[in-house]
Amino acid sequence: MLLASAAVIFLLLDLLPGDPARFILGINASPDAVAALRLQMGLDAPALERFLQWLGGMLGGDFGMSVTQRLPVAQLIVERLAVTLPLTILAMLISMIVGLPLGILAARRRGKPADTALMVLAQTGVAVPNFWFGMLLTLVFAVTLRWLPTGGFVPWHEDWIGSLRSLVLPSLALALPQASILARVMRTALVDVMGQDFIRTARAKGMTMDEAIWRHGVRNALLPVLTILGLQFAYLVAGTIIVENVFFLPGLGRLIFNAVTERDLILVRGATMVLVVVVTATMLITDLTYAWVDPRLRVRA
Amino acid sequence: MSWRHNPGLVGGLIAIIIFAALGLTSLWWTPYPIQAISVADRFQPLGPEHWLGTDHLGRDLLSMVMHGILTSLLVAASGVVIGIGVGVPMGLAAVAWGGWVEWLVLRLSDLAFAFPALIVAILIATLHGPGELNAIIAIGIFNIPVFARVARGGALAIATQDYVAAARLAGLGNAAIAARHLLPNIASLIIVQGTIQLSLGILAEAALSYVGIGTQAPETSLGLMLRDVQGVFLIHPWLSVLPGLTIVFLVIALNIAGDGLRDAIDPRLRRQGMNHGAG
Amino acid sequence: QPTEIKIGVAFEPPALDPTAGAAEAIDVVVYQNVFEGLVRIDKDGAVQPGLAESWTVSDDGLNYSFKLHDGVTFHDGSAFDAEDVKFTFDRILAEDSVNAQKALYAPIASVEVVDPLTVDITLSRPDGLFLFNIGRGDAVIVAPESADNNATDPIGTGPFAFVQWDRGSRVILEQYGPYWGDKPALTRASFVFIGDTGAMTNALLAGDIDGTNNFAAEALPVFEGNPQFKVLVGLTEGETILATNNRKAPFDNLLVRQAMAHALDREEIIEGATYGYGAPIGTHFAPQNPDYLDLTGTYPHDVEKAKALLAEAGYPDGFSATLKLPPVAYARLSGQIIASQFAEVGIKLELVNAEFAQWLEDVFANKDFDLTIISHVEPFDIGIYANPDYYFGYDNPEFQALNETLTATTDAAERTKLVQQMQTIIAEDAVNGYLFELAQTGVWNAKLEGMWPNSPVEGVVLRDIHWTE
Amino acid sequence: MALVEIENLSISFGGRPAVRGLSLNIERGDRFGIIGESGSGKSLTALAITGLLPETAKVSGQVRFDGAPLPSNEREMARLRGKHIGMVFQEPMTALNPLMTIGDQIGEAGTLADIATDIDGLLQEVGLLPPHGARFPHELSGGQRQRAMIAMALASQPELMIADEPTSALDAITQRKVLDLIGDICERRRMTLIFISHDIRAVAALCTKVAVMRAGEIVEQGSINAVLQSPKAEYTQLLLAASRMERRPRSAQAREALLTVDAVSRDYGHGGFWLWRQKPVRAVDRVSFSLGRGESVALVGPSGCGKSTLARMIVGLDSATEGQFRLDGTLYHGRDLPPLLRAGVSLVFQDPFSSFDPRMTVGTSLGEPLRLLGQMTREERERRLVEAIASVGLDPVMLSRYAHEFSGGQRQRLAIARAMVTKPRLLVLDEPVSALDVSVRGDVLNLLARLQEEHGLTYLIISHDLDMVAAMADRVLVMEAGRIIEQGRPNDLFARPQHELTRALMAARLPDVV
Ligand SMILES: Nc1ncnc2c1ncn2[C@@H]1O[C@H](COP(=O)(O)OP(=O)(O)OP(=O)(O)O)[C@@H](O)[C@H]1O
Ligand SMILES: Nc1ncnc2c1ncn2[C@@H]1O[C@H](COP(=O)(O)OP(=O)(O)OP(=O)(O)O)[C@@H](O)[C@H]1O
Ligand SMILES: [Mg+2]
Ligand SMILES: [Mg+2]
Repeated sequence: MLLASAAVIFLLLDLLPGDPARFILGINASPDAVAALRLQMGLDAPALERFLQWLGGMLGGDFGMSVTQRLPVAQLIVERLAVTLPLTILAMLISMIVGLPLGILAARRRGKPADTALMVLAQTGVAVPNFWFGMLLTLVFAVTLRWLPTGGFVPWHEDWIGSLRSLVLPSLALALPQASILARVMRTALVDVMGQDFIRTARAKGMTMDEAIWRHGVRNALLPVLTILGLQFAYLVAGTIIVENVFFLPGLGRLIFNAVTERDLILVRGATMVLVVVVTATMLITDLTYAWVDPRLRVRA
Repeated sequence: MSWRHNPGLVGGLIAIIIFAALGLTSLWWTPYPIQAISVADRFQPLGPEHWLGTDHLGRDLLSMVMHGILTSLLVAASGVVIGIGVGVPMGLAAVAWGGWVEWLVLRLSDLAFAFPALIVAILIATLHGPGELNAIIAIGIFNIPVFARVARGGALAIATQDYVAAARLAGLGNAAIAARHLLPNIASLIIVQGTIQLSLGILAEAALSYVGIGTQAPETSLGLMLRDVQGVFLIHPWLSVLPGLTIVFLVIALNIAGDGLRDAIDPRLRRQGMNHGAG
Repeated sequence: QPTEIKIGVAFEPPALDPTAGAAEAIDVVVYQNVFEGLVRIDKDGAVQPGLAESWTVSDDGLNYSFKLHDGVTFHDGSAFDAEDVKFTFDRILAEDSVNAQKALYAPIASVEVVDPLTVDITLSRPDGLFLFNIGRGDAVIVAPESADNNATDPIGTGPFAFVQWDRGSRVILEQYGPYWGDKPALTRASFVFIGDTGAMTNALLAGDIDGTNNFAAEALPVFEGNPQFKVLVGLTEGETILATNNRKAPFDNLLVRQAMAHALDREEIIEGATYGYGAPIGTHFAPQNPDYLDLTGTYPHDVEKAKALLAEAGYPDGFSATLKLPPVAYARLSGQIIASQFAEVGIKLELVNAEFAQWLEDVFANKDFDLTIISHVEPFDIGIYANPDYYFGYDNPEFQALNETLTATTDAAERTKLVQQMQTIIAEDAVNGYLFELAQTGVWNAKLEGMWPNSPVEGVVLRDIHWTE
Repeated sequence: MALVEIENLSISFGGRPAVRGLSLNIERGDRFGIIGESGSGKSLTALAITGLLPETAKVSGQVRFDGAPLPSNEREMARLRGKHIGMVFQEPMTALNPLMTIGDQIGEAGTLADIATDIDGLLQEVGLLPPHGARFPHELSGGQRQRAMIAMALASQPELMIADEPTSALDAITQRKVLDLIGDICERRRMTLIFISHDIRAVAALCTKVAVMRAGEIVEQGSINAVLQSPKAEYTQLLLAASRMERRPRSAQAREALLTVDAVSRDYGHGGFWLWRQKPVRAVDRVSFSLGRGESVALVGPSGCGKSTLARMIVGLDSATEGQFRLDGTLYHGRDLPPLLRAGVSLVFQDPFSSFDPRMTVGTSLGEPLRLLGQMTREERERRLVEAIASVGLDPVMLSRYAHEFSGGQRQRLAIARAMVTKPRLLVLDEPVSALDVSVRGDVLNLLARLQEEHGLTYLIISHDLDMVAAMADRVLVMEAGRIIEQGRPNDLFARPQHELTRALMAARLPDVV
């Protein structure tokens, strides 16, 4: 699976037109300076050899050197992950903290005004492009109220509170559509579970509807939600590319974006691969969690 | 179920028809030609001459929005067509043939899932340069596994039905079964998912154009309009609010229609709740 | 009184070694701040003493003898001397050099160390721009011990030492205590990378940054009436041109080029693409330069005339062509406006947007383009018209001869005459469409002083910047 | 005073009445049966007693429990249920929370009723072992789950137990055991029971009183003996008649073999990937028998013993892992059955609701198998379809309708018509009537008998309903865990069952009413 992804990435990128050496040296550079740089960057070896080298290197944690930044790709990626991962996780937490209770509330008040209002809200939340929402958020909380920075990022080791503050608005922007989706999925799942026989059984045992939902319903409803959560993490990781641009955060998404425009193939490759690994790992974790929560999926010893 | 009992579907559909009509009209008529630049007329407020005002190049905003809706819808719809065209046969084949075909389909869609749409778009943009086509392909690729999974999920349920066994008894091959029995019975599922993907496609197009790898001038799309004026947001907020709200309403209309369609076609589908975030 | 500053810049440098990359973003951060050359270009574009406190030139203009400052140290503590100067120039000229402007230093025949504080440089031919060129970021003096690491850990002799680079977000510089020259007012400066205008606007308004040297003109009205900010309007060395592939039909036809020149409405382009801040140019020369000749009237905007010329050239119904645009706002905007203006005379332009690397490859390496829009930010670069292999492919022996004479001439009055003659030739030949000189519109906190309004060379020079009150 | 008094209860959904003016008294110690066809309002009545009606239901009338009207406060009502009423539902698969162990779920019921529960004791009382308490529902069989449900209902030591079709999802043997268990427990604990079923014989075996419902109304009620012996309402008489099945006289001459099954086995690989693959399950294990021309052979056995798998192989839907079949002299292994022979064997499916594609007209569905016979003119096709549908007693006009426009019984007729359209010689019937209401079963069986006579058909009938088998079959094969363990003529077999399983099956038969 990962090998296939690696092959796809490499194939795509090796076909890319554009010469990184020329880009680095700019429009007035002489052809021999460009040639010298090409040689220095090892762009002349045959493709297969480069692919195998790259693969081998990655297994040993060596992703090669960035051609434009002249630094180990691994180091660049790790630095950027220190922004992107917390951002994604924070967004994930926010969307869960906001989305799930609202979904439960809506399911409980199904058909009542509260439900309608919440679902209208959720529809809107899904429909608002997150970069646009980000712009509105900065306008209100950073420019007008000055509660939070407009963007940028302070490294964690310098001032972790500051770092956290810089992540608040971006993760809110990221979280809005996801929270809306979660609320809707949670509502649907719970409404579904509420109609199931075991809820009736629980009520027959002497529980009120609320108790039954709380003790039996929510946990069962979380199963479909879990699948969505796994997918969402993947989308969030991708969504960071845009939000990082709006808030000028030094994250992995922006790294890839810039690396592509600068034709820094080695960097794009490595970073894309890491992204794919993160996404795949999330899927795997989701599956494992699923099996852990749902005894029906546990492997029998 | 009668559609009269489904105000969401009706409202959503009417809104979509209005949007689509606005977009289609722009093919042969807009109040002003969308490429007519007249710097002297820029940043006009709303008024009798330009109903919704003009942008930073003096173009008529109503014309731009009309055309932008068309582009956004076209890009999203083409993405859905690609997704259905490739994904549904994949999903059906997985069920009808089973075995290694199914394995392959599942792995392929895992692979496609692992590449977030935006990354695909960025990679394609570097290959072919930015443009609508790029957005269409990226959104299409993103849609493929979604439809493959929905088709497979739906078809799996259908395949256990006795009438499929009856068709096999009647000597139908895998392909005939997929075409005659599986496909018609999952069509409603596909339509519902199509509406959802359409709305996601519109958001994705907006995002791609916003970061500069989607639609390019002199064409226009709602996302591109937002990109063009993001710098003057504080001075001329209307220029951002208009396309932004258009996107919001368009997506809401599609979602509501999709939900309504789902309820109308089969209340039982509600539980399937395939819903993905935007890429 | 604060002594720190945060400056917003649009592009993050790919690396920090100005001698091994062309990106303007490198110079913006390090030029004259971290690194210094033998001479220094001042805010008016004049050559001033730098690490060389004085120099003498031989009468034939071939020998330069530089007297170096005493007591200069690099930020790693090592001493600066003539050996470093020799190393620097040898490195630029070496076979495997990756210096982007190697060609500018081609006239250098040899560099000799006379004593630790004296260096002689011999040229193979006289070069009127030699002193200016060695004052550029591409020729800053580096030390052999640290040169290889300058991309990530720059070590220079400037008033500010590199502290850290948080990739993707900022570079921090700090005042270098043992600096040999006058102490700057600032103790610490951060360059914060903010790619988009909206974000930059917000950052300025929220006080996250104290200023930016070049802010998008479209959003300037936000700050113009605001007493907390000052807007500095100046010009860069960037001649923005509608570059035309002179090799290719129909652009090899002078009538067609003249028709295109008449079709351009410079005022509208400047208004639309730069919000009126660009300065109109009629030739490839910076208007702030004393030798500039105003040739904007050569081909005034005249749709009828343009149509007539096209008909005369054999294109009564116009023709179609592509306009390839790099990803910079002025090019994309001008492109749209020009397409609309050309449409009026019957020339249909197809806009092709490209990423920078792609654009460089197509336009510069493969010369595969009809028209493009780009700003030539190199100072004093009219000489490019003498190179027939240059991307726009202008081949005029008369112009080439004039250029030869010019490089060999050191007399100022004579140079002015020659340069003006050259300006006129290319203007009348309508080699390219001459649009405007790119403006520099800085937005700064109102309490800041000492910023350069113009940009005779690329760079944000911190030396004189200080807070008032 | 009666334990439960229902007075003039009406329930409706969106204006459509589901229960109409129903009145009932259930005394302490009664074992009260409610029978009636599907949708007659039995479950709603039970739910009304427990206050568990869906929110969308509109209710009028009064329900009193132990003399007091049901509390309107949700919490009080819940506690009343918890303490005094135990419920067992029909679907053992879905009525338990899949994410909690059985023990925890039983314990919870006790806690809610403030009773210290002896979970192990309860499990033992319903015939489970203490280790079962640590299992999750999916780790138990259907019967075991139903026992767990009963244990759960007992945990609060209720006075009233309501069992809503507790056994209709179970196989015959398990059904009998569960019914007996409920009877025993009521006896032992002196509990009042409300037992809901559509099987009149189950009610007869368990209850002391009965109410017969139809279309939301009680058409008759009284003591079980009175109602069964002298049914007054026409509907009750109908129900009683349908529950008896006549035995048809069969000739018993030896016949030439049409189909020979020769040591056939079928293994199912069980999930996993190469190395991790679990041991394959042998669903059919070296089965051999033969079918004579014109013979009716029944295949009986408990759920999961491999009956359907065998049938699927015979008709060519699946292939044997080992062994072979011989049809009319031609050897095959399953899917390799050649098209022309395929036309000679047909399968009738158990579930009439899923055996027609909802998006096709019945005519199109019926016409599909005709392609096995090669090219055919339009008229010929048309004629074949009309002939087939007429032979099952339906109007050819119905060919242009869709499947959902037919009732279950009609659909099963259509399924038979589809099987007949190629004029086959062998018809495999996989539980052809078990999904049908009792009242239409007889019709379908009569139809099958008629067709056999008219066309000289050979039948392989799969069933777990011994009464139906006795009525239809010349010969019976008993299957267990993939093997044929016993065979013989029905009368002999039922009179002197040799094998333990056969005996268990016999014992599980509910006594005939009357
Ligand atoms: N939630 C509901 N909404 C609408 N109608 C309902 C609902 N529940 C039951 N009904 C209707 O009420 C009628 C009686 O239902 P009920 O479940 O009591 O039937 P039943 O006799 O138990 O049938 P079965 O033997 O199939 O369980 C049916 O016609 C059913 O369609
Ligand atoms: N596709 C399959 N994959 C794996 N195991 C299967 C499959 N189909 C059936 N089995 C197993 O084979 C065994 C026999 O199944 P079969 O359906 O033939 O039983 P049956 O006798 O028809 O039961 P029922 O009366 O419930 O229909 C069961 O244990 C079942 O779990
Ligand atoms: Mg019922
Ligand atoms: Mg079966």
